[in-house]
Amino acid sequence: MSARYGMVIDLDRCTGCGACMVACAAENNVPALPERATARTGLTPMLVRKLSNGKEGAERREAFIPIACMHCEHETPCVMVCPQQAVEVDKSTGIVMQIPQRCLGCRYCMTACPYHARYFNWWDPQWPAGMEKSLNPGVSVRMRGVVEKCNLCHARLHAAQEKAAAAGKKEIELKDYVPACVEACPTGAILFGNLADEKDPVSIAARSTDSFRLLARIGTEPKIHYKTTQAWIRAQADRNPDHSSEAQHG
Amino acid sequence: MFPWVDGFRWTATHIIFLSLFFAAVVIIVATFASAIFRAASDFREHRANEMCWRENFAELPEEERRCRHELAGRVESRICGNAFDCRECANYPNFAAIAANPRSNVGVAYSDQLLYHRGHTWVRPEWDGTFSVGLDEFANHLIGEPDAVELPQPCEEIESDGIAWRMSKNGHEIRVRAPLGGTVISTGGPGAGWYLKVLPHGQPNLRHLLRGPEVQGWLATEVDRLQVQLSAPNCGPCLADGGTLMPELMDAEPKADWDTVLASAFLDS
Amino acid sequence: MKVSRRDLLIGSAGVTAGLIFTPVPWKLLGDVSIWTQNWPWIPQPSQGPVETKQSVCTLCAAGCGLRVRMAEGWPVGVSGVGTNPVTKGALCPLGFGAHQLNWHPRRLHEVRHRGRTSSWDEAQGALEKACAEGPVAIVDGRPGRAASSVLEGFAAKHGGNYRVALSSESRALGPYAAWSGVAASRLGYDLENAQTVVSFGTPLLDGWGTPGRFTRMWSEKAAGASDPELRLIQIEAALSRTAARAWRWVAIREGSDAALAAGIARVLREERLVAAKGPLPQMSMEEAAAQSGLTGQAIRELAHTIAEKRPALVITPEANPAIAALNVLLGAVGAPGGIVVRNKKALEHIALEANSNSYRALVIDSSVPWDLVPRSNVEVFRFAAWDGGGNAGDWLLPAPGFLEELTDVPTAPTSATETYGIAMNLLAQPAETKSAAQLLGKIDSTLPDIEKLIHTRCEQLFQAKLGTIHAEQPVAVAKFESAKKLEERLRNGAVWIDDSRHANSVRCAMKEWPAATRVLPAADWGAAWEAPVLPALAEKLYKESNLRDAPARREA
Amino acid sequence: MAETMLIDRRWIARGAERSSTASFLLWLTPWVLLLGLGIYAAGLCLYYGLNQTNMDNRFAFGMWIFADLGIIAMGAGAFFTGFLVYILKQEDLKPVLNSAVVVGLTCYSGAVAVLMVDVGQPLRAWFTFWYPNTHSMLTEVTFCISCYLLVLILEYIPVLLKNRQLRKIPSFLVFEHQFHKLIPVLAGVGAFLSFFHQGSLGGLYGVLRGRPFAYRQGFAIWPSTFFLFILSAVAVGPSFLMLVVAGAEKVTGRQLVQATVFRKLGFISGVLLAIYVAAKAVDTYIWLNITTPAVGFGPWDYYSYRPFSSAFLFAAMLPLGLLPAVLMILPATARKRGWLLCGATLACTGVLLNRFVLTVQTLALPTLAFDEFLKYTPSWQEVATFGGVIAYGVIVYSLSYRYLPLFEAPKGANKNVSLG
Repeated sequence: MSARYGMVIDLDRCTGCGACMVACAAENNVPALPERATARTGLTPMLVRKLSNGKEGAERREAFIPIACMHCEHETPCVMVCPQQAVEVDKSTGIVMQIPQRCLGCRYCMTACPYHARYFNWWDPQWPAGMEKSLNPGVSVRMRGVVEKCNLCHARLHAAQEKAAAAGKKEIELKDYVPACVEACPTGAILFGNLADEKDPVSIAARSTDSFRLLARIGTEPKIHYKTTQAWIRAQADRNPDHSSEAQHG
Repeated sequence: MFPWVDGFRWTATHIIFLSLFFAAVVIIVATFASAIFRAASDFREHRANEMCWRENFAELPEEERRCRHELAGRVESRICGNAFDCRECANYPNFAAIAANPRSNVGVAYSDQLLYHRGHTWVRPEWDGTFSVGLDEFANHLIGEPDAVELPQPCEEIESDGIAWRMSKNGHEIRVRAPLGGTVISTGGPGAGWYLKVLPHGQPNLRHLLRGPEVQGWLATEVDRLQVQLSAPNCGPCLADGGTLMPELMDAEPKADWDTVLASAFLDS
Repeated sequence: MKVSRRDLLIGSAGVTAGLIFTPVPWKLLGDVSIWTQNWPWIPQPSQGPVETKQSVCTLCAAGCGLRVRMAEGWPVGVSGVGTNPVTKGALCPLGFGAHQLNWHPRRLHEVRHRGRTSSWDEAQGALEKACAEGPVAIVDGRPGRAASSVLEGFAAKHGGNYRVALSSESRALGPYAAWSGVAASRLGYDLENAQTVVSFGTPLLDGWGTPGRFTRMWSEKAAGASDPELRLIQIEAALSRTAARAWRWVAIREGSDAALAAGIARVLREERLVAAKGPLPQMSMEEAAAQSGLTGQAIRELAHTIAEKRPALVITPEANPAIAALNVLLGAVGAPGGIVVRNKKALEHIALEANSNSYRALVIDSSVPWDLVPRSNVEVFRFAAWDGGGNAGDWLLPAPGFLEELTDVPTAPTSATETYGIAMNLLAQPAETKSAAQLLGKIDSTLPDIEKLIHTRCEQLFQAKLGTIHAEQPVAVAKFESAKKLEERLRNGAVWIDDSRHANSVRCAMKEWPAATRVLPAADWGAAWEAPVLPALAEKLYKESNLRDAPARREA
Repeated sequence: MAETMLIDRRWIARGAERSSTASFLLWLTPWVLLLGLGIYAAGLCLYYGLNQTNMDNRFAFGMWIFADLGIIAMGAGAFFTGFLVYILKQEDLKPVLNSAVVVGLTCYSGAVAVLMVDVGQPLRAWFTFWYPNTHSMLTEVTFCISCYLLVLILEYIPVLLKNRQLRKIPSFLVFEHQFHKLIPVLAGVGAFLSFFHQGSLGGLYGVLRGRPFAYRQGFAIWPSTFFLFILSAVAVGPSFLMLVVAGAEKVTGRQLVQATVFRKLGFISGVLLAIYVAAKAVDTYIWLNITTPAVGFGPWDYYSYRPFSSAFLFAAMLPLGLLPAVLMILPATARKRGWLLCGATLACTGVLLNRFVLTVQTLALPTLAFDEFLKYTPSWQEVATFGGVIAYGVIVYSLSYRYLPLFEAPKGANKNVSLG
């Protein structure tokens, strides 16, 4: 049977430390960029962003939200628009795969993604002399001029599959497949598992009342769920006009 | 169709999209190819030369497409529509019946024995059935002694209204049109007074060539135009009474726009 | 000529048309696109098999459990150790990029003397000369290691002084030491049993102490709950990471912590919320309210909230008696869920005094945070693996980098229990580097060598029969048949923890209410990170995203 | 008229009046310099990568895409005039036909050139033909544009072969003669192709359900912007053609076509523009009241960010939509050249604004609740590359005007004067 890997991220537990970002970069051989790089040209397949309730002073509340590819299930925007099938949904896992070797770098998928979870390699990937020895085996480095994003640590899935195959099993053991960010989170805020499995903790959590998805009304059915007990954080799920019109202007 | 794409499956959109697209490609390529093939076959069937002439003729300004009967004064004004091929002209006999009323004093000599082509060449039937071809006085006055002459080799074929030979003077290339088609028997040159002896295939039809009063009228208009072209811009023809052309005009008036003059004189584009 | 030109044109057209039907252009296209995928300047990761080693992180005193993935003898990734009972698999964000530190462009590869390239021999000569001429202070950043006793031993034999650069966390325990007479190095926070934690600007959720120890606990006992098992009250002027996630954030005026503490103390005492006797702060409620910017009512409610759910524990980022006194008031010192005394007897470490001009020279071990700049005009020998920029001192001596040095890891400053671990040198130590202990050992060959010291310490652990070794499964020390086996376990990344509870009563004698001292606001980089440089990938946090503020440039 | 002033006389059609070689070169110089700068800037982008631009992960499309959409909309005059002349037999538009072909060719080739710089891996551009994703509007665009560019090149060949020296080569002349007879076929195919890619360029943004500001419902696989783009393109194409010819007349100081041709172009443009504005109004109404609220976005929220106030929305429809349409339709104004050209200018501006809004504003607007409004200014490399394309267009058009019979109507018309 085909799995549907996804996450439930507990925003109440996220302290915004950023361990997931660094762990992700290390796992996926994401280079550190030249001096000129900014928050808008960076390469952060996993990105922790700051939320606020828009108030100031003692009334202000802040929280943090990790954003990675949402692995949309329905009419996946990036897959629909890619002119040369460089993005595709893996039918057996539900993972949205980016194929950098086939990518033209037209960045149409980036404009299509409402979550801004896709990143373009504006620079050649480079490491200080010798540091390439510390690159993670089994994860090829992306060349300049192509788009990349979170592919749920595909190398780890591959390893788990090989392990299962060696043991003569069809299904992988979920404990063998833990994405780097999930592993790194010091508060265990990221729950990872198979949404297709009714009994899997992640699908139970995804069905719970205080879980939600970003921009769910657009209808792309992301497989990354969020969870909070705070009303004001929940309010950030959709773009509520009257909220935004007073909070967002600069 | 795309076995190299992982997990590619034919869908309706593929079939519609690709068939439309490739249909368009095929049409485009086919159009281009057929144009090439048609052109090629034109060359094979010797239509090319006449087509070139007709193309050129179509591009000529009106005053250079005057009907011979207008030149002869038989009719007020008439533009030729048959690339000067009077054999195709339905009205030719009717016009030919009208009495000519040529203009006088042309200012350049011509002979009634010669048949003239609008490209300023003349044709003279010889006793042996061949035809001599030469440049008329007007052309001689313009060019005088050409710097170089590039004549066809004997036994080479020339076609009516095709390029018979090339000359150059003061860096201007002059392409002289053949008044009639046939095989070149022998070649003369500026000195010889004639340029080519041509043996036509079968009985030549010389109806399209100018003769008698037509020549006079034609040369008159040619001289008029020459005057306009040689005189300073924006001032009409001086010596409206004609007068005689001086020889070696090209040397005498190096500053003039000879490019245009020669093109219009030798019916070149 | 005309014909030939035509032939030429037609011919060339034919050739171009024909070319399309040959494989040439297509092959060319394919090769070109393959080339774009393997540009020679793009590195290829090794394909070698990956083996996993377990160890202890040595980048700060916290000693987090570390799992290192190695390929072809090089570290290709680090992660936490889930079985470590303290960190429970957590690492600080910087830790995850640490395996690339050794190739950091600022890595030191040569001995430098006042900016010029020098040699070990010269450095050694200079140090010997200094030792001969007068007292030398040897500054240690992480006391209690095998290396520390080497430094200490050298100091003792050569009329030098062994000094310690205490971390802010250790300094914060100073006041209790002063009041109780128990060495600060024996005190720790019993967070596990606290029910209310009042933090005066301490980055508790941002790497304070042992990263992961408190955060894990918080996420299990507090996160998201409206009435959590563990109440975290953050008293801070700015909305820090910890303040943002705390159960309550009390926003006060910058630097008015002591005033608020005084206010709280008054309420606690006047309203009989605590039994304790002892001095009262002079400051009136009105004054406290005025300074802190809160209303008297707010302060009163705060005090009630603190007293409501005990044990309550107050934590400050720095030594701050005026606030520490609250713990005395709350009876948190020496009580479960408060500030406890660890079993093992430890020596009192003499902190490096502010003005150290009385020495002939200072030898600064690589464990000393780069930011420590002793106000002194004496000759400084600083060991470091990376050049943090700025205060280099006279001698800059390249020390072994991450995973390049065999060392043991003693108890973390904030820990409630004694712990012990061994960090193996998973990488060969570069020839051009020497640790302070190694250099001193070269000067005086009679000094003990670290390997042996570790043996003896394991021997002692084995003899004491206390505590548990935490590997995949925890095993009581008593169960081990030999010290060798125990050491082997530790060398494979297991950690020893003294989980035997001992009630240590502490009596705090506080003459009068302490005066306010200035408290520096905690930096955004709260993690007790001591390496002079950050891992290259850390820039994802501050340059390629807006998550954190860029760390202060040290070049200034 | 002396030889010395016209060194290139022999290449200029006989009898055609052209300015002296010197002044022509003088006119070309600045454009050549600009083109050079553009090529240099593009070179930088290709060599060092797109970090030379000011685009970023959030503004993944920048000035270049706007330029492409704008240029191609303007170039629509080519296929539409061809369609009018050859398919609908509007012979009286023949005089501007060649001109239209040149404009189209430069617009399309220029746009394709910029696209090649815009993508991160130009050497893999052909992958689109190798791994086509037929659901993607961009595939449609790529296929059609590359195809139609081929058509334009072929359509340009006969114009080129009309050059005085080239026609002296019989094979060329004969080929031109034969090819000219088949041009209508190409005109038909060209119309078909550009119809689709003008549309799919609109679809490009209309399908982005992740960008509710751009997202539109539609028929079958095509969002409404697909059809609006076609309409606006054919509406503005003739206007732009008119402006180009008028510009040429201004520069050369000669009247190149009769006023009636302008009138006709203007009228066609105006009528189509009016239809477009009407359709656009309906579409906007549906979008504001149904499409956008359905995905939890407040339509007026889009316009609450400076400078993109709702004035933008109405500007594109009324002063830059309806007004020019009226100007070009009403005989009273259309008769006056000034008003006509003014209308054409407004129309072009309006469509350019529409393209700008769809490309740039879409990316500037926030989607997630915690996004903020983004700003972006192109780097000099982007501007220079764009300028290079403009210069390229001017140069090609000037050369074509000088050496090819762009406006000289064929004299082949055989007017026979009957007897007497």
